[in-house]
Amino acid sequence: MTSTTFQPIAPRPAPVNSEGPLAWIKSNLLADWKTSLGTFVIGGLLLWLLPQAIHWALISASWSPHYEVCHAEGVGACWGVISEKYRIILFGRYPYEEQWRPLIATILLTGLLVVSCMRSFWKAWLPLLWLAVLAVFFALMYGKVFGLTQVDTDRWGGLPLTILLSSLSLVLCFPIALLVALGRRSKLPAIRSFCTIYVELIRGVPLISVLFMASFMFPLFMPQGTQIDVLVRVLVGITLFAAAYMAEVIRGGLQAIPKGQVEAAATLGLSYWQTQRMIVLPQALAMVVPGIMNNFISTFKDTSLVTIVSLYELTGALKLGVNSDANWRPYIIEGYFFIALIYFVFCFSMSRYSRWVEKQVNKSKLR
Amino acid sequence: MAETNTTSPIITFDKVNKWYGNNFHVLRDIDLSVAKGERIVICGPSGSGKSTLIRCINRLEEHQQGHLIVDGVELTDDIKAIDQVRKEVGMVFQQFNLFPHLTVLENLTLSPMWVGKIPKKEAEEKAMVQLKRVRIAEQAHKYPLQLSGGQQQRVAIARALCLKPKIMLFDEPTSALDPEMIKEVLDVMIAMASEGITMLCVTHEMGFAKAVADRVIFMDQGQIVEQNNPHDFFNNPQSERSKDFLSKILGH
Amino acid sequence: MAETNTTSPIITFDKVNKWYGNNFHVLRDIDLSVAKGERIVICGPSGSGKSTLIRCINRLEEHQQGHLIVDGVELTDDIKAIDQVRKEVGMVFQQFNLFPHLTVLENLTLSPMWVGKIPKKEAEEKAMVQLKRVRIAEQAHKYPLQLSGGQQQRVAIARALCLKPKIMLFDEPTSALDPEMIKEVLDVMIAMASEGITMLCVTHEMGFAKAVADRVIFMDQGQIVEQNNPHDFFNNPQSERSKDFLSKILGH
Amino acid sequence: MSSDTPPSHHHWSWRSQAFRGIVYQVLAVVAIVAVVWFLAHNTLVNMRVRGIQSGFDFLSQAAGFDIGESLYPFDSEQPYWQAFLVGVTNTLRVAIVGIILSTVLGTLLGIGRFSRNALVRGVCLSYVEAFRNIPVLLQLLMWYVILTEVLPSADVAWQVGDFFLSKGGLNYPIPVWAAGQLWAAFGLLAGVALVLLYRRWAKRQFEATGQLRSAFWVPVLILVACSLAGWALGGAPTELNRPVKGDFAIENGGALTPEFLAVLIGLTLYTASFIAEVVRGGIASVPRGQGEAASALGLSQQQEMRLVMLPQALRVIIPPLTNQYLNLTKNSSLAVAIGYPDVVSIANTALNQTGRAVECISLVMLVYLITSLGTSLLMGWYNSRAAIKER
Amino acid sequence: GKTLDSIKSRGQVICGVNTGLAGFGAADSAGKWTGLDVDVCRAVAAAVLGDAEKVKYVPLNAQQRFTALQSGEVDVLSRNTTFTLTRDASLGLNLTAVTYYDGQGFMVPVKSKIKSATQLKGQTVCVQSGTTTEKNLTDYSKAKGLGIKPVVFEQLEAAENAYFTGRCIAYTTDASGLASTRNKVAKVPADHIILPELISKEPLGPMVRRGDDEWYAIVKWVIYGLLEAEEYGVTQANVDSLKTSSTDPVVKRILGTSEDTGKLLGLDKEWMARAIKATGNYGEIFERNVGPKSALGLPRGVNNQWNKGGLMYAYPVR
Ligand SMILES: Nc1ncnc2c1ncn2[C@@H]1O[C@H](COP(=O)(O)OP(=O)(O)OP(=O)(O)O)[C@@H](O)[C@H]1O
Ligand SMILES: Nc1ncnc2c1ncn2[C@@H]1O[C@H](COP(=O)(O)OP(=O)(O)OP(=O)(O)O)[C@@H](O)[C@H]1O
Ligand SMILES: [Mg+2]
Ligand SMILES: [Mg+2]
Repeated sequence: MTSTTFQPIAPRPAPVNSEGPLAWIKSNLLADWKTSLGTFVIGGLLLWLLPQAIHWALISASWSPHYEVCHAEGVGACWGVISEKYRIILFGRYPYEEQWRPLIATILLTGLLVVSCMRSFWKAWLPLLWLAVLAVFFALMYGKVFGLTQVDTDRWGGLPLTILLSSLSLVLCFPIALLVALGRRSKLPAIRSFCTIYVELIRGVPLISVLFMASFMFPLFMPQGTQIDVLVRVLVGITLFAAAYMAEVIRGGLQAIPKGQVEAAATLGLSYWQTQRMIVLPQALAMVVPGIMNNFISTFKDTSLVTIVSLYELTGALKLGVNSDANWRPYIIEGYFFIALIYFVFCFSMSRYSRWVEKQVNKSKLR
Repeated sequence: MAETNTTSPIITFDKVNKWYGNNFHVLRDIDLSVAKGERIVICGPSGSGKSTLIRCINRLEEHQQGHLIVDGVELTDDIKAIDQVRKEVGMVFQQFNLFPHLTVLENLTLSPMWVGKIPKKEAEEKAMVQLKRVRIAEQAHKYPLQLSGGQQQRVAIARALCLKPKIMLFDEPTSALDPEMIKEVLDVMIAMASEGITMLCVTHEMGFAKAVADRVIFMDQGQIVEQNNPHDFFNNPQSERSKDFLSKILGH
Repeated sequence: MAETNTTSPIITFDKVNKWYGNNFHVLRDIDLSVAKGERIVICGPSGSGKSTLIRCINRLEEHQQGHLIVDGVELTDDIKAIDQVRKEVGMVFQQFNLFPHLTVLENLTLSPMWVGKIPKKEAEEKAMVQLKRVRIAEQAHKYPLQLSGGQQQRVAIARALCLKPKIMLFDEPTSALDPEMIKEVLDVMIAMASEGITMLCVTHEMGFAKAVADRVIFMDQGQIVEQNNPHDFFNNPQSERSKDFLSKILGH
Repeated sequence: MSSDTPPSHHHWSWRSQAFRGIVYQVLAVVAIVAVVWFLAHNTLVNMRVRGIQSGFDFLSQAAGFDIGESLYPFDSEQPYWQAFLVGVTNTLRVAIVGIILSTVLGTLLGIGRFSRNALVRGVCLSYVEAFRNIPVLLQLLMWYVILTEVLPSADVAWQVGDFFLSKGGLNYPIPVWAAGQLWAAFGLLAGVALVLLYRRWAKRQFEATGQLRSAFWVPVLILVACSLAGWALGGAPTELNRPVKGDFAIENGGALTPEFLAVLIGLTLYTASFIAEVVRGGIASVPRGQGEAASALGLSQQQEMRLVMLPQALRVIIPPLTNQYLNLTKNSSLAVAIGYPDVVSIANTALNQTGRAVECISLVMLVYLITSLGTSLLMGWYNSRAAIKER
Repeated sequence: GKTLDSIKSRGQVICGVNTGLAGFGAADSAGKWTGLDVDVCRAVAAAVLGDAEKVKYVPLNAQQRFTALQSGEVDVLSRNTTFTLTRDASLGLNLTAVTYYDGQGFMVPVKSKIKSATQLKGQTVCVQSGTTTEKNLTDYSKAKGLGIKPVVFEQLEAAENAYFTGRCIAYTTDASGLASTRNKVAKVPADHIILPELISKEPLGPMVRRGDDEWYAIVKWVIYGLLEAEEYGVTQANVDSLKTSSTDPVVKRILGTSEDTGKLLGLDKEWMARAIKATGNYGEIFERNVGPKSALGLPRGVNNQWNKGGLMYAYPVR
């Protein structure tokens, strides 16, 4: 038996296999007869439908804000409804000359949301920034300061309202959700069962029944004469609703923290709250950022329901603007497409962001 | 190089190369032939490509260059050829990979019934034979997760044996086990070794290597650095790399 | 039975009993006293209650009967007493349990800063001393998951040492490690042993036991079956159970 | 050796964990009871001061309003509780049909994400992204507008055979009830029994000989043959109640209103996009080793999917799938926005006519709670049965 | 009473109005509310606070309106609400005085060639939920054996919209509402006709909460005052001059120049004069918002004064 000394073989790059678009098409579209059949059927359908859709939406569409144009034969989509009505769709019944205020307010709040999504901004002053921006938002929207005229909340509407409701309810539901999630994992039976009942109760009923309750019944619950703005009541309703779902997401994160982490903290002498604050929550929350984002997305979408209790957020504002105008009413579908696009842009970018975060989290788990 | 060329080889690697992705050259010019009935232990540091090597044998991974012939069938893209090879090769994984939704017996009869097309009764009888061989016949109707790790690994071995394979591959079969359970599994493997089946085993259990291996192969960085009979390998390693490695795993 | 009764005991178990749930009697009439500076290795089959025993010492588990006195403090429901004991006792887990969201240095300074209330700068200096002691000072600013298993376990040891504990508890500190890394950790532990700290270590590394232990305790079914100095224990076990056990773990 | 059960003992001091726990719990209970009492007290005072009547007695009074669509005849003289019942059946009708359709569509879309065909993958992905990211209410409204705006009015309804599609909805012929139908139904029942027998036989055959029998086409054939035979035996009745164009609307025959269609289409398409994700996640969650083990045992790709991957994926899929079913049911409450008389809509009408806001909204919540809890219990039971047995 | 005190301290009357029904209560794009119901609120504010602009309007839909009033969210509900026994007896509300006598009717497209409600047999009719309308429709359909299929919508706009897109053959609501919808919402008003049948009585007027009789009296008497002002020829234009020139004892009482009628209500004596100055008398309010010359073009009909063949018969301000 002989043996050799170790002669390392230098790594070589892989042999080039037939990469390129043709190879891709071969393996992804025409691999075998089943795949090819699928390609032809679906491709055929797309080839038949897409040009029609594009023709309707773009080529033969009318963009002019005159409804007469749309009545002409052969005109496709009538985007004029948007050129004509976009201000009421975006800002609802907010006074026309003052609409620069909600515009700025919306940009501010959206900007803040974007900023809050960036890791490098996750600092202690972020909550303060939130407070500041919200204060500016309300000052701008409500007025009565800096010589701005007062605009009552019943005239707020459109996109600012949508964004306000969703971001505020998210921010407010967070502390509630944290407590409830911790409570559901508490060793104390009374606290645990209260939290469980709350969560199960809320998750068992549809949001609109909560909204109905907030807008029709809530006044009955309060001492006589207390007046609470309907916007606030709806906000409370959405917040309590979102908190139950959020609590479940956070609880999922808490459950995923290995018991060893808590035990290690205990051996180091940290107290319950220190352990939660410094060991458990940072890890649990980082783990469920995608879940939180998903929750935010659904809350964002859910705000569209407040139109059922007569608040004019995007959907309501659209109906307000178009339904009462006989000339444009037939083109409300274009209006729906427009706000669907707004929702899509927001939700899609949020879901992309949550995917990205998920990847980041997974990355940091590896070396 | 010493090769046991007494019979014609049952596995032949001929300048086999494999890459993960485009850049990571994981197997480099592997030349190896395994005789029928030979028992080979493969060792080497983590990431050296041991698992990849044996997973190529039943085409869980595909190699990109060179020829790999198993029991007279060359492994290429051909699905028929792959199926044929897989019928001849049993595999036991580090993580057992038992099917948790099936009972132990169902785990064992699954492949004989659906691939081998033999009647259930017959399949169950044969399965019981194998379960007796690994000494857990009484657990036949439990679910895998109800068993201890050592028992699970023994079921996995029995499952592989139910194929009546000519070749058995083991990928660190004991490294997920408790010290006491390691012994149960090693005992079963040692018993099997005496039955003349061809075995390739990735393991760091040097006791096992000494007891049964015909040949120990030491791998590093995707290459076979050294191969020798166990006695010479352990007492007189030739290369620096293996000396270093052995000093670490035997040192404590 | 030989007990090192040279100094007054730092840990005393007096007829300690513990149950999981209402039926599972996991520790049965444990009597044990550990002298200051003593180094004890605990071994025994899986499920025999080794982990539970040492976890009682810093009250990660509570016992229901008997008295357990650590460094002069009896462990009861009293939160103050528990806190005091935990300051004296460091613990190293099998799964390391480092905090993955904090850097190595932050892992080490967390408790000194928040519990010990010492300034950050001072805490960091002391942490670096410990990191040097376990020979990974250069990794201070990495995150735990960027380190190898052996390095992680050494960080865990350093973290426990930062408490300046009188007692160190180890629960199978090497069993989650690759063979190559086990040595790194054992070396550090052996070095520590020479410094006179009281150590209780659950492990199956008999090499370690032989090298440093003053006493080996063998447990089975929640009881201390046998205790002896390492030499006598390994060469001349008294009970059937320990003989059987030793034959298994030394056998392969 | 001491006794084999642990003693119970407590130290009552402020430094004891157990004692603190009890104090915290008592505080929590007091706080919550106080809040509830505050709200209840206010409500009672408010109602008393203003002379608002309360109670559920109104449920037995005549409802006094008609309901546009109902599975069974409802008359305005019937009491409120029956009106509620109509609402509940309408809700369940949408929910159940929607659940079935969205499960089928969602599963196809989810499996499509693993297709080897890039086009199929792309279409499934775009579908999921598009429908998930638009509020369901908006989608319902859009479908309703499309159905009522785009479809022709009744006098120029689109017609295929006896099927009419117009602003009035989808009208279709329904067979006039005759003995023959009963026979056909019996035939179908017999077919089901036969299929069950066949499947048992096929399974035994497989176990005995290892030979596989067709598991889909033969049963389908049996079912069709049996119902046809029953129908023929019953005298092969062919009389249909065909819809006809009336002056202003399509009359006779069966009809699906645009409200129902919009709710159904909207909820189905929306929920399907979520179910697709659930299915995809479930399949992706089965550990890779399982597939490898199956390959190593020589199972084909189909066998691997059927025997190893799907049974395990299903356990992961079921809980979130249940959630989607519950969501669909709850989302059906949005039907109120487009005039479908679901339970929320009925409750709103009742609320307005009687002024019993608290009672009506509580009833609605109760209906949904019961549905949710019922489904959860059912799924919990299923889960515990299907759970992988562990130590 | 309490309500009056809190109105005075807050400086605003909170008035629940329709979310948008042209002629009765609707906001224009600048946020200015107009309509018959709105003018009632303005008159009340003028009488109580001296300024018709000191009103906060809370738009309410059919479901919200009663709880809003019950719970004290609004001081007065002036939102074309029908007075019925149930609403009076079981909701804890007080009906003040009728401001518009209405009846429920049907609107159909001209091209349907329907001339009478009896032709609606088996047809679909769009209706807003939570109104007396829904119930009336059922009663009518039952009485005449028509088997009408209602399609019920939560919101006014949705119901109107469904009718205009052709989902229903007919749309039913109060005749005034039909006129409002036809003139304001229909693309070509002439394409729709309102059928001659009125199938119900709908006395509309403001409501207040129970338990505060003073406030109830104030709202009620402001309305009677407006009616009596019309009867006695006091108008927005001549109210100031009549204060000095009028010799008619009734007019003098209304304008507070002889007796202090306001004192009895807890107001000052100019209360009615201010209200008339702000909104005009009932006739003027009617003409401006819904009358034949307005966009709605409703005839005065039963809403005329009693002495001109109508039903408006105010209790004397005396
Ligand atoms: N699917 C894969 N894609 C990319 N890299 C891979 C893949 N599987 C394994 N590798 C890499 O290939 C190298 C060899 O892997 P392999 O599993 O064969 O090593 P090994 O010798 O079995 O190591 P170990 O003892 O840790 O099991 C490792 O560096 C591993 O990270
Ligand atoms: N929290 C718990 N609840 C109930 N039973 C438990 C719990 N923790 C451990 N046990 C059981 O108590 C017994 C002793 O556990 P312990 O972890 O102390 O054993 P061990 O000797 O450390 O074993 P190993 O070598 O496997 O770590 C085991 O049978 C275990 O299943
Ligand atoms: Mg490996
Ligand atoms: Mg242990």
